[in-house]
Amino acid sequence: MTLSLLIGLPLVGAILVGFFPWEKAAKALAFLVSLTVFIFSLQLYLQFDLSNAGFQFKELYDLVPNLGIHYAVGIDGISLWLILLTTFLVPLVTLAGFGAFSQRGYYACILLLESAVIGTLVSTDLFLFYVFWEMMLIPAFFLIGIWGGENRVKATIKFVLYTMLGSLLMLVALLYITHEVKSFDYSKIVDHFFAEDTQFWCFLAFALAFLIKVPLFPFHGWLPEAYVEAPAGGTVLLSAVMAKLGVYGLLRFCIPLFPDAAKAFAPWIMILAVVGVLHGALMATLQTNFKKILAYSSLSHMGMILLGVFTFSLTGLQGGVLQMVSHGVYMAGLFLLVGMLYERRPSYEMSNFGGWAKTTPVLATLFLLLMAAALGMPGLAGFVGEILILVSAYKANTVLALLAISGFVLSAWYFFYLYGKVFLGPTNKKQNTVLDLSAREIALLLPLATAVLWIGLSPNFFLRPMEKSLQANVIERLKPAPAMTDFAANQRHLQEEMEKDKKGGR
Amino acid sequence: MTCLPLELTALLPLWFVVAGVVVLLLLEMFSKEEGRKVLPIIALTFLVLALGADFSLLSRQGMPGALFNRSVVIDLYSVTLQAICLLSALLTVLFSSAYLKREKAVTGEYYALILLAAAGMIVLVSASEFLTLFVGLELMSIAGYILAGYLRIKERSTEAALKYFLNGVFSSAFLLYGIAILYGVSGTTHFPDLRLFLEKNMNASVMGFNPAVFVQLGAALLLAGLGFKVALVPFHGWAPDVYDGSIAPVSAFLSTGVKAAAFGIFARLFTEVFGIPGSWTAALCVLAVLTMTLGNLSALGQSNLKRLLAYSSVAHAGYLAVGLAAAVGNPADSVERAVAFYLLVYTFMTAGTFGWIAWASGEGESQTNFEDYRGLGYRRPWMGVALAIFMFSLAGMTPTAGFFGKYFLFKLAMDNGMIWLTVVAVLNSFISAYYYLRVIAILYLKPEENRSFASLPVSVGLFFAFFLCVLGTLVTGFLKFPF
Amino acid sequence: MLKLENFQDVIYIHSDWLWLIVALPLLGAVINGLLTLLAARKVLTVKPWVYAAVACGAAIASFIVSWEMFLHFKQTPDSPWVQELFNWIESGSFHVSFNLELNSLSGVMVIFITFLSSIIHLYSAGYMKGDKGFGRYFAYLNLFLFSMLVLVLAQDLLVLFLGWEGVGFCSYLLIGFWFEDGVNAEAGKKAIILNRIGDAGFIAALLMVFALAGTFNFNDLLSHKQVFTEATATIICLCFLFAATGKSAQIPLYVWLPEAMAGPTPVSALIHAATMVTAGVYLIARLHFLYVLAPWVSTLIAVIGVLTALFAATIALVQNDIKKVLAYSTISQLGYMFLGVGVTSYEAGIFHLITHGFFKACLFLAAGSVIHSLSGEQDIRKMGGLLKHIPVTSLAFLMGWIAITGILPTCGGFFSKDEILWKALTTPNSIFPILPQILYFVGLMTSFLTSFYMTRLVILVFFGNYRGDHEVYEHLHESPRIMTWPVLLLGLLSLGIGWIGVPVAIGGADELGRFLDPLFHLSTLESDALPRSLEPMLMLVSFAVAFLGVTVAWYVYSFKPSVSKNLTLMFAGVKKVLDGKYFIDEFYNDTVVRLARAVARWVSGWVIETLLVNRLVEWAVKGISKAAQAAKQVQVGFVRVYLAYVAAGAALLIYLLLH
Amino acid sequence: MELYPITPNHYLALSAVLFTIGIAGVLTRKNVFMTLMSLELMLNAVNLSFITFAKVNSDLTGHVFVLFVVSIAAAEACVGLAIVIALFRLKETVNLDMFKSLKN
Amino acid sequence: MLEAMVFYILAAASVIFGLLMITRVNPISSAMTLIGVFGALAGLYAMLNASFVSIIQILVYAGGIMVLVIFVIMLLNLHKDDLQPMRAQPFWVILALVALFGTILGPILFCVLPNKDWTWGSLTPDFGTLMMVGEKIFSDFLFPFEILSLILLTAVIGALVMAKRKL
Repeated sequence: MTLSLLIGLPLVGAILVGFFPWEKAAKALAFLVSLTVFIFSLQLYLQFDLSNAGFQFKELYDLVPNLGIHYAVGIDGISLWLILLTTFLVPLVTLAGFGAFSQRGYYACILLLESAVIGTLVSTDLFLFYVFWEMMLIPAFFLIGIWGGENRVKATIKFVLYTMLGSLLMLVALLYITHEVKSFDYSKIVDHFFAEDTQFWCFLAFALAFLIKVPLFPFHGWLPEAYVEAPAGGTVLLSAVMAKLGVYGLLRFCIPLFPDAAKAFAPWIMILAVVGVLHGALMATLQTNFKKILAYSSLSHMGMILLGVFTFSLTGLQGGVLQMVSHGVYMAGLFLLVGMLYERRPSYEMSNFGGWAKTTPVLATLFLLLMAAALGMPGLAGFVGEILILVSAYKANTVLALLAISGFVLSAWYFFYLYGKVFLGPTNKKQNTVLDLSAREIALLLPLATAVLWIGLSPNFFLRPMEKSLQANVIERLKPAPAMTDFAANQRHLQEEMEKDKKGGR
Repeated sequence: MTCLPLELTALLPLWFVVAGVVVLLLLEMFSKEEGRKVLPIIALTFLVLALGADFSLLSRQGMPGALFNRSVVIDLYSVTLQAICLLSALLTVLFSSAYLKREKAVTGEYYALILLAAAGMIVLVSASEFLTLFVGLELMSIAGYILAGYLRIKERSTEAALKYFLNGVFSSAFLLYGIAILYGVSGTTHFPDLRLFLEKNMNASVMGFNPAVFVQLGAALLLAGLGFKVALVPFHGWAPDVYDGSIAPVSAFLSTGVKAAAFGIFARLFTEVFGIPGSWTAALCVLAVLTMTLGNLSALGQSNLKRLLAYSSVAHAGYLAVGLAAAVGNPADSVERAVAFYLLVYTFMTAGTFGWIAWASGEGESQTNFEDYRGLGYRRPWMGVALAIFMFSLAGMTPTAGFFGKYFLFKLAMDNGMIWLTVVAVLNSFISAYYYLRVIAILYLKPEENRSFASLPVSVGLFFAFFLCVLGTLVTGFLKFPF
Repeated sequence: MLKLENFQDVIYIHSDWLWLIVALPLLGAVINGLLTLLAARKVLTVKPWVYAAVACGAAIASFIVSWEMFLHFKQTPDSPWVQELFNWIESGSFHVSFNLELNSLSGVMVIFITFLSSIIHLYSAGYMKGDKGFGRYFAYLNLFLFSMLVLVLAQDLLVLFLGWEGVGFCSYLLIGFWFEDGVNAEAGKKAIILNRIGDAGFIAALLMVFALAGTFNFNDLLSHKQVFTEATATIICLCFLFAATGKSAQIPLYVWLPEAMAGPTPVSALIHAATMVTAGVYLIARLHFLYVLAPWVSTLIAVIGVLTALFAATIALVQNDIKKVLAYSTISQLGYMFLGVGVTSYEAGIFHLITHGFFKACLFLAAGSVIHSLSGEQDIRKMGGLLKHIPVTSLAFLMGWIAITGILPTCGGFFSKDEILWKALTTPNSIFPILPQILYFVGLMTSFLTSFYMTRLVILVFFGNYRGDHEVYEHLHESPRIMTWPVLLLGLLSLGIGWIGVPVAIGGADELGRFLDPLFHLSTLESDALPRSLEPMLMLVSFAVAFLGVTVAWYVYSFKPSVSKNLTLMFAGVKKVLDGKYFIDEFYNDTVVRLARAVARWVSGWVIETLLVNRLVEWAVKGISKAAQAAKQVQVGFVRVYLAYVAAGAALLIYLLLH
Repeated sequence: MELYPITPNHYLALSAVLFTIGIAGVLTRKNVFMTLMSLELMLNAVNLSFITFAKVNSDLTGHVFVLFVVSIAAAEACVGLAIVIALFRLKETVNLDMFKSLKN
Repeated sequence: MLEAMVFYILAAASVIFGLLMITRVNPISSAMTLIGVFGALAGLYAMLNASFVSIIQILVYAGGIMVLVIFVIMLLNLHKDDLQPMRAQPFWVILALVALFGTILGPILFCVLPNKDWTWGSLTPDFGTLMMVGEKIFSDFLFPFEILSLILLTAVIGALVMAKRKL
């Protein structure tokens, strides 16, 4: 029941907020709801069974019986942290919105998005997964399209179209595999063996959907505009939460469902990932708009995460997932801070800033802390995942790992450039009126700062629960399974034969 | 009502509708101006009665089956489609009442015609024999011609009527020719007998006599005739103009009810009669691809919401055709189920959108361009959300019902191994997403001059209609269906 | 409490309290940071002395603790004290635990660092008096101390890297301490970015080490030495060397250090002279067992060191900013240390590290006091004759001068420098047999230059007549005691510090050497090229060279100023080159930086982003919209055309069906 | 298909010819009335084949069909003419090519 | 033999009248020719033992519909440009030919009809009489017949709506 409540609470909350008669109080209500959801979600960790690699908190109901579509949910060590990350960030995002937005719709959208995201993370029925997956788009579309910046419409349509293209092709693949397996049940599908070319095409279709969401390097056309145009909260949800779902999708579906194809594609994706790391970093060095710098840095870091995931080694995978969490935390913090800067001076151009460390010391200090985390300062969040990823990537492919390191140098370049331009240097007259962070803003940033330190100093707390699941649900799947008995081998052989015949027949 | 003969009870919806027609005409004859207020209420009453009869049919075990010497068949499928058509008529009446008041064109004939068309639809979808089919089709169409040209003082409306009429008669001639040939070769006009004939002779060539050729010619002409009714490319020429030219509520009716009925019988023919391997599958594939692609591409360039919707309804006919193309090889009931479901969803969202246009376009439909709706989403948030929901559903995004409808249809194609058809369909719905989303985006652009949308009232009936559409669009996907 | 009969207990007790050394400064940093922020939010008002008290208290406390421990540790120098704090990262085969290790090397370093920083904290209390960022300053300083101690005490490469990055970050903060002046901010940025470039090497090395040995723990690495072949060791050591050149401002990454002088002077003394910049030397010494496997790299280190020494010294000849002179001299002294560790005489390197730490800190603090008393003036051409105005400071400075030039034998850097030169000469080089001699002579030349420019500095600042502005002259005053006393203390110490390593050759008991030897003796190449008896003679030689330098400088700058003019006229070209610091900065800007920017702008910005990512999509969109325009044309509006469509469609269908 | 004796094929061919004449008329004439009449011609051509098939199958359904078609044609004609009148009132013309306010 | 002659005469008449119909300039005259076609068809029906239908053909078509058409044509006194002769626009002519031989005629003549040599079914003497047809209608096709009444009603209402002055 826990998971259903986690999906349902925000959904109901969204409706309540949407119809809430007093516009003023709506945001408070939204905050309360999201806070409740977070507190409630902690129970997931408390009751999580570390020894169990499979799905926990399972639930199963019929949805469309005559098509075998079920409402089936459950979580394992991989989704656990992403869910907690989401539930942890949403209250902060809501709270952050108080300053700028008072419409009900804004908060309703956020809650709706939270519900969809959690649904995506917990569903173990592929149809249900797809439903939630695409349901995310709607609130995101509104968040950017209504509360975004100047040319928000272009940005939001671009974002949704990019994402839809991917997910529609995924739909085709979904139709195909469910047609072949005759079931939407994850466990059934994952145990089913797909022929080589089926794997090839389906992997492509699925991966495209997920990689666009991440985004991986050549598919990031939507990212700069969407991240820049979205309101602070929207950007946080995009970069810290939704981007992670792409990687989650790869971990949960692409790799275990189509292991051979995954292995075949891994080198290419790793190359793209490294190119993404460098490209994102280089692009970031070119920008004069500091929100864009963050956007591109996010691109670069996501490339790092994919690099780790596609090493298919426990260390790399754990590094990847941990990096997802920490990236979520510090990027959320940075984007929220950017939003606060924007509230004080509505511009993202660095030339309009300077010397803010003098007028807003607290803001500057927090920014510095989160930035240090993003830089991979040891002892803070960014470092642990990065080193794990790099170590395993080095084992997998020396050259790529060494190239990826240069992203580490470049990040220093653009981040310190940003910090210098915005917070250091001479202060200009106009900003003497600027106020430092309010109690509310500090209150919503402190948890992030704490989390950054926590992840950096005791990553084991986060690594331990995911270890078994990654081992069982990802790595084991990739091995030429011992479970595949002679019988299965024969079947495989027969299938290949049939394929040949078909080709001959044509 | 078991005491009554089955003929009466099973066709109760039809009788209710006809009764409604009579009452309306009498009222029109003998009532003064103020009497006109009740006209829509009368129409609604009878439509609701008919719907109730349908639901009672749905709820009871065991369907009557063939009646009137097998000229009609009352089964789950036909009853469901009747319900859909009646629903469409109901929504149309609701949208019309406010609209006609605004245009000062309230007459009893209008509602009578809607009810007559509904009667035609009921006959059409429950036809099990070509003559009944033809009669029902003509009843529906003739009422449709008039409705399209109802606001005859407007050139656009009358021109729409003319175009609709000429195309209609032209293609029904083709339809008739097809029927004639099929009748000639098989000697029967009943669907079940025809099916038996086909199964017996389709592949057998008895001493130099190869009926397959006749059947194929007949099927082709039949396809042409029905293709016109459901506006498949290249028989679609009339559709955009008619949906654009006639008044918005009528467009809602023509693009949902009429199309639903036509598609209903279309699907029945190509599952229960032509549901055996034949060259028409390929033809249907071609039509489907042409329709989807042309519909979506021409919708892309539109700047007028009404016209955009007209094209989008063409495109949706294409998606339905995908399902029909996959009819052979899938069990008939699954095809009919998918088609009926899609038609239901499609009725909700398209009727809703046309009704929205009827509401928002203002006096004399003066505002149907996107630009006219700038910032409406801020002034009238709920109406904005309503349109957004329709658009998302038309674009086939989850969790709206539009997605489920598309899913079931494409699944048929996939189960039939038509991967490429599925890919084309999916890419098409990707293209369509662009213009639907753009519509929503327009609603939330900052309006340059603050036109006040406050002057657009939402009457109770209108509210109810929108509520119905939104609700249907949202929840239909999650309902468990009787079939 | 020290009267425990059983060493094990002592070790047990004390190794348990190892964390205190690093925790105290951290605590100080946190307290000061919070106080500062609260004060900034006007939540409470904090008296400046509170900050100072907290910071100095933390530093001194940690010094006392470490001293206390060191005393006990000395009794069993061969058995390191290890404290396992917590298990940091554990993932599959990747396992890192956060341990602190107190062995002879780190012990010496800890004492050295905590002591110096305590003094400099005290000094800062005076120097930074009245600065707006008083609390922030001390917070940063304590944070730096924490990182530095972690770096030194780390038992694990990854933990060491934590400290390594931490000190870099703190130096960024402190260089840009007065950030409202854009120049300072720029300097800080330059420093951290160059350090980062070095750190890339560090990380690469980390990856290789882990790939080979599967651990980062120094002791495990030591025990798994055999997994490193010469080739791998060479590559790894190269990477570490690269990192070290970044931190320790050696060729090629030295350019940030001179600009780092933008920070407050105590910072320059502590971070950019005594401690942080020596981290590179420490790293190499810590990894001696790897470097001994890579003779090539050791040679390279020696060469880099000696070149840097010479190179920086020549630039120092013509600098006119008092701190810049000291900065370049720091670079050159670091070069000496590199030379020392390069010829695998790690004790010598560390020895010089310590002595240099003391006298350079003394010089910087004195210089700071000079600047303070001249109310911010840094240009030596506007000084002169300060000896009588600020006697104490001048005295301290002169002590430092003696120590660095080594004209007074047995004082200051005399022994350490001499040790390095001796080892450089006598350690045979398997790759270039001739190299030792070259190293030695370049080293000598450098020591000549060193004494020359230092003397020049001393004369221009303290002797002759005052050449500065008048109003500055009015306010000319000696610095407060809180500043002068530490300086004096440092001066005295820097004279005496040499005695911890009096060479055996002249009958001394090389305490430091003997103390560190067990750690290094395996990886130190035996230097038996020349008989030990030759050492005193060479000492004389180097003394002579230093003395020569001093006298020449004295002659040129105090008796015959014309000579310097003529010299500058004679070697105008050389002067220009030296003034331009060999135009290395410009060279970097024009090559590396510009190249990077070009790549970013053209490859990334244009080819990939614009063409590959966006243009393709735009083209696709254009294509679709063209198709859309075409599709619209189908709807011509003539009903007869529609009828024709129907007819044509019927024909099409019939042909499709009748194939 | 020889000229004699008269087989159903002759009738069918005739109906096909008439039908196509009808189509040609519809496609080529601009005058609404011509179009309407051509449509009537098409319907009649179909009727002819209905009657023929009725005789072939010796089954009266064909005749019934024709009767229905005739009456429906009458209905359609009357509706069509009504529409034409309405349009003529607005545009003062019956030239089909003049009715193109709805396009693209 | 006689039958054949009659058939050919009627067929020729219907075709010729048809061609005349679509080529006449004046709608009135083409209406007249169309009546000719109907007449010929009525004859053919009679030959096909469809006595009742042929009578209806004359009554309803020639007597009803065409009169209506002519009335309307008279009612709207047409302009010159409505009476202009059929200019041969190449596009349209080509299209017409395509439709002509592509759509119906070609297939039927060249690939459908050769497929079967039809034979007349055996007929009862009263085949096609009013009696028989009536029986058929009121037994098998009762339901469509009822609906037919609705169609006529619709047509009446439609004509009313479209043609009446006030709205």
